[in-house]
Amino acid sequence: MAKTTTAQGQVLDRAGLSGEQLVAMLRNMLLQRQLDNRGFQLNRQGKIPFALGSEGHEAVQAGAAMAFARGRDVLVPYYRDLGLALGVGMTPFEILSSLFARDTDRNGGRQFPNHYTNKDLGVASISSIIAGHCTHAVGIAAAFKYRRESGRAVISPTGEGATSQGEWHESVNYAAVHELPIVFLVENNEWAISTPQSMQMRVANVADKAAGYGIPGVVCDGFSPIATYRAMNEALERARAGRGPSIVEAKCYRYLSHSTDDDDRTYRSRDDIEAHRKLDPVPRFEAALIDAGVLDAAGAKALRQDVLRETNEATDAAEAQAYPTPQSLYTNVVAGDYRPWQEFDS
Amino acid sequence: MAKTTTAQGQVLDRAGLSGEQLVAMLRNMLLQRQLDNRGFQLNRQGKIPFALGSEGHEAVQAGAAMAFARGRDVLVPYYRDLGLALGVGMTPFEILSSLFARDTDRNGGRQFPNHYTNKDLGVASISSIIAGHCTHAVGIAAAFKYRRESGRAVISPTGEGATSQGEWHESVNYAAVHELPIVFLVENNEWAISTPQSMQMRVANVADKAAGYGIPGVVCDGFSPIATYRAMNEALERARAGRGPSIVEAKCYRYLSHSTDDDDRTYRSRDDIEAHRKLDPVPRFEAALIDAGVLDAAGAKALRQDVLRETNEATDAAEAQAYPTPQSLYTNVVAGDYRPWQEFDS
Amino acid sequence: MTATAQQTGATVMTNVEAVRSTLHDALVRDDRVLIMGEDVGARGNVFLITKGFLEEFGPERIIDTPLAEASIVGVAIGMAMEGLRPIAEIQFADFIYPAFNQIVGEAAKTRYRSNGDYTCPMVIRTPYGGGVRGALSHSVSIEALFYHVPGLTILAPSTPADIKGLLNAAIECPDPVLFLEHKKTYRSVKGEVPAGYYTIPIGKADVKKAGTHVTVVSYGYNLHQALDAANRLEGEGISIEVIDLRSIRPMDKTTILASVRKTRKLLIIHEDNKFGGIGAEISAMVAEEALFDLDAPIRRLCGPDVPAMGYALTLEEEFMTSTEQMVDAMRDLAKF
Amino acid sequence: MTATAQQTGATVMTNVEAVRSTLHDALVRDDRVLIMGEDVGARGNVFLITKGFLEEFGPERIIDTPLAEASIVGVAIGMAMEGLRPIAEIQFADFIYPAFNQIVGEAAKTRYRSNGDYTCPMVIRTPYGGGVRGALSHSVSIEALFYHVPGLTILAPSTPADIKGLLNAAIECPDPVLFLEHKKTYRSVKGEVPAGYYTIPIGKADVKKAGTHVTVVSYGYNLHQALDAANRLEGEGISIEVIDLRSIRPMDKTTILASVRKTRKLLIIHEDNKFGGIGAEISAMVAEEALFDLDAPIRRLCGPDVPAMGYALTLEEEFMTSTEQMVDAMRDLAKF
Ligand SMILES: Cc1ncc(C[n+]2csc(CCOP(=O)(O)OP(=O)(O)O)c2C)c(N)n1
Ligand SMILES: Cc1ncc(C[n+]2csc(CCOP(=O)(O)OP(=O)(O)O)c2C)c(N)n1
Ligand SMILES: [Mg+2]
Ligand SMILES: [Mg+2]
Repeated sequence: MAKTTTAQGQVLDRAGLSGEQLVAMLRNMLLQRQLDNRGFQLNRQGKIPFALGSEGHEAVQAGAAMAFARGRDVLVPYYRDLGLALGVGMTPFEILSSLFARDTDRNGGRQFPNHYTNKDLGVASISSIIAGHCTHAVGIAAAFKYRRESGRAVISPTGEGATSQGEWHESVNYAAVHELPIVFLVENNEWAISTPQSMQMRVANVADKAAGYGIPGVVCDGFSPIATYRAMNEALERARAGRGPSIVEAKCYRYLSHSTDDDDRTYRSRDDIEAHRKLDPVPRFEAALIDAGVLDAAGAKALRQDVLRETNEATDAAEAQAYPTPQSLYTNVVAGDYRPWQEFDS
Repeated sequence: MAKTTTAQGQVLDRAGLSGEQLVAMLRNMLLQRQLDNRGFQLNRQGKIPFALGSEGHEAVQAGAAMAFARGRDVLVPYYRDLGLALGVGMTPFEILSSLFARDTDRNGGRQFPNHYTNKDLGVASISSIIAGHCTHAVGIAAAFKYRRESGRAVISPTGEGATSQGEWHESVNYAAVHELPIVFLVENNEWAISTPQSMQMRVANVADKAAGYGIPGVVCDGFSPIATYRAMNEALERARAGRGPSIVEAKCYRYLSHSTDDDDRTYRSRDDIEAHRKLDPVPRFEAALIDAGVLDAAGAKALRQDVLRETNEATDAAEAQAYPTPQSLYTNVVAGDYRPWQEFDS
Repeated sequence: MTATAQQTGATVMTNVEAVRSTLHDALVRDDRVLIMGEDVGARGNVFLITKGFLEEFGPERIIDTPLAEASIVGVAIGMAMEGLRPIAEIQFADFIYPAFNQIVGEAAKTRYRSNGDYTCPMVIRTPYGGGVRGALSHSVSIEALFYHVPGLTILAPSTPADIKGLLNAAIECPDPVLFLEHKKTYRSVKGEVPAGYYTIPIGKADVKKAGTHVTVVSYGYNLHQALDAANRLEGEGISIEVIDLRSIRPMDKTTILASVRKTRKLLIIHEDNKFGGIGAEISAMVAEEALFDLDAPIRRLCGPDVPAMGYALTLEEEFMTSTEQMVDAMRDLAKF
Repeated sequence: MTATAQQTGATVMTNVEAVRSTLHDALVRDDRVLIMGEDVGARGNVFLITKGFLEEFGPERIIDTPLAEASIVGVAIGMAMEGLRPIAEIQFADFIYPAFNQIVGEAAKTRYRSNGDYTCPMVIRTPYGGGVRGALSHSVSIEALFYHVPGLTILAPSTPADIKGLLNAAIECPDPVLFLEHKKTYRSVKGEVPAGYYTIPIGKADVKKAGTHVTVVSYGYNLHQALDAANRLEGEGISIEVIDLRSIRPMDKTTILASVRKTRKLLIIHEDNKFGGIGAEISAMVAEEALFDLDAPIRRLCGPDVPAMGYALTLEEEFMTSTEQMVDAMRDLAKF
């Protein structure tokens, strides 16, 4: 595995990733941060009614996305997976079309923000009902196995709170019994809206739950895109090789309130957040790449400017789009024209 | 702990149980076997449309019932818990009233056989929807804890197949997080109708699932009433002392088809059954008690005859009862008189 | 069913045989079709519907799932999103409740929420209904709990020929279908089934008996009783038109309105509880579209509004509408 | 509400304040009452309904549960069976689907299946309804998915005074109650609330505006629009009677029939989809009991039969019935 010595003499374990890939991960993280801020900004400006940020999850998602095999794997994301969506190929314009609920949104402006769909890229459509989509991820993995499409796997991410749901349990158990090519990625940000992990489970790690399903469970540093990449890559390779599912728990943090509708001051101390701010993966990874000589300061600055430009352009472009027509409310209920009371020619 | 040497010189570890208690467990097991046979017999005679046996579970249930504290604990049984129901105080007449669906059945002849209720004894009413009642068991335990009624605990039994259900997962997790006085007893009889354990889970023991909930999980010999008693007693004492829930897995076997509607020849080899017949807990426990001098052969015979007499008397008595009246279909929908369209005096 | 199909001959089958042979042919025809559920493998389903399928098609296509209904439906949804044609079985309709989220929250909304990017072509089959001493949890009717849900299709055919045509249509359907089989009709109802592949259009009711005095709309086990009742009344000179609904969502406005406009009287019969049952929507549609064509109040003869039929025979019989009660209701309405 | 209560004075509150203060008083009054759900503790519920309760009543009575709806309801059932009076919250009505089995299969049948040996006195509160940019999964109406179920009581009051009286009745009720709060009315609807403890009888509708030309039956957010629409039509000399259903199971036959027999015209308005919505049962009851008292077809003005309102404002507005559409429908019917 290629290792790079940082300026401080520390070794940056690249987990076999090229400089280009490392920079791509950083770019993804910068773009996440920028788009997150944009969502909250637009909400404060009264331009959109709702936004939800993934600040603190950037490294998890950039790392996991890097392990995703485009054109083969499928991602069944959850609502905090902006970085995964970007990382597997979705564009800021698509994201902003969804935030603005314009008709260029692939969901037709129907879904809440952060509920993406893009079948061409392998991004599955989800509902807001937590853990409901995990069973679908298992079904997609089952289809791969049934068709003997080895080399394909599914990523099924959730928060740690979601693992309390019965449907999560049924999903992991089904995948284990049927040895399906799937990785249950748990983005453990310590909070489920206002409840800390200890109110969701009595175990220290979500990965500890793997023992009850007879599958591997690993914990990785979710503040490090490289660590998450490594854990996800191993788990996905395992799955693609027909050796069954696993759970990867990436420990991260939710820096913002749950959403623009939430106010975390009611349940979380500022100290808790400050303590975690020191671990903020975005500046730390940028610094690490500069230290390791993968990028210089000017390159990093250019990257940040490019991401800002891209975000600005996408914002303007998406905002300029039309709303979905009222008539579009009635399409795609089922195939063809739809009325529950049918009329036939007699 | 009192130990008794058997005739073969083996030590019978009584787990602190008196001779009277040991004989009571044997009587319970003999009664289970007798009532089971009676149900299947009555079905073959065309007198009842359905029966479901617990043959192979006698030891588990006699042992668990012995650990139950009458007047304090609550049992939320599942449909295979004849022996538990008897062991906590229900009578053969009640069981047969349910089999015959007579109006002396406490359910009013409404429920399928093996769905008992007896609030006075602490036997909770369940539906046939597998694992649904586990959440209720947790709620009852939560009420004990809320009212600071220490010294009380709940037994929540299921089969091993039931642990695949999301509601079982949610139940155990809730109990663990809230440290509730409850024991999840899993009567692992190797089969869920036609599916072996390996089609339900990838772990060797259901007790292995405990690790994912941060609670103790133990396996015990479900062919031994004493071993099951010991495991259940420890788990219940722990719960009653406020030290939280646990999982007790009792390994047993289902000797009969799932029910009178099933035919296990379609999915299970006769050899599998024969091999397990050698472990049949009823004759083995009888022999062990005789060996250990707790009972002599004549006493055992008398016990068997008494159980047969009691079963016969209960059968005749229950069969002689009236059917519920057709009008009783309309009562106890909600409190008071019930119509979804209400009429008021204006 | 098409004339061509009929020309190639027909076989007499029970309802359960019709389900079985239609599933079998689908498995032969299309390798995207899988069957999944509890005890569908070695056991061949608790009604023996899939008996022998495991041997013929293997465990990859006849899948014994863990005992967990939400995942049975949810995994099938994922398979359908990925291009397969899963047929998921819920062992008894009563056990569909834990899968409610997957059916209502997920399957029914997959196409809509993704604006057509993802679809969910799957069938959920389940035996429903009472009269078989199934007691509280092996007897329920579930159609009214689902028929309000846009995006779902619900079928409930009552004869072997309709079962074949509609089950084929369900498997072909590019959207999720809930396919209800009345378990009391499994072995008690027999009929001719045309040979060869055919489908019956979803949403189309069928006039099973023409008549002029009263329109009766029914389905399931009740339909057969209603036909008996109608035939008995022929002797009294009372002519009843019996419509077999077959499809519960969507429902057939054309057939119902044409009949009601002719007979001017409507009786709806279903086994399910009355309050909020599907008869409510039928009645409301007619009250909206054909009120002035009616010569009598719209009557509903339904199961009583209690949670379920009891296990005791007395309770089951009290719950189930008898053929005599149907005769009386039809006669009353005819004479109104 | 009783006259005595009114004499002791009244306070003006919003709907959300009425929920909050009624819950608060219940916690003070009866220590068998517990509140449980997601984020009801430190967060004080996502609408701040339970804000401060954790500090006042402690974590044993204000219980933050794991994120798992089936267990929220199921654990509450067990508590209720054991003599407590739990009030379980489902954060948004859309998330009730995973708890469907516990509500329909378990809570609604506890008393019935044990023939009264066990009972289930509990309340499930949940905010429902749209018009708040909640998109597909934070906007649904759920009443039609549950109102068919014997053993359940469903309440949907729309004013602060009714919320107090019916929430008190729900907490007193010895059987399970599903208590629906339209989230768009939480802060937009204000009204006087009598001081002191009182209950409103379950199953009783309320004539919110008397009139003679058309009967309108509604509830929830739509009710307030219907009242606006009716008031506007006063100027045109059209007199609309507006009935607030308040209780969805059971429903009030007496009030509806008395009104329809007077006005001879019925318009049912609800936000939920039309096909199989609760308006169907209302219409069917009237078509059965008062068909010849009607001078016009029974009309239902409801949400369109699509899976949900979309997130885009255009889609939400298209889904929600406007006050203008109500005015038009009332006028049309009056002129019929
Ligand atoms: C079934 C269901 N219940 C409740 C909610 C409301 N809700 C949305 S996010 C959330 C917390 C989720 O926590 P976690 O799984 O840890 O993910 P995170 O938001 O922390 O990334 C809750 C309770 C929901 N969307 N679906
Ligand atoms: C929710 C639900 N699904 C399916 C069934 C049908 N069913 C009844 S018993 C059974 C097998 C249960 O196996 P297990 O939990 O191991 O208990 P056992 O019968 O072996 O004692 C099944 C599938 C049911 N009653 N409830
Ligand atoms: Mg979280
Ligand atoms: Mg078993």
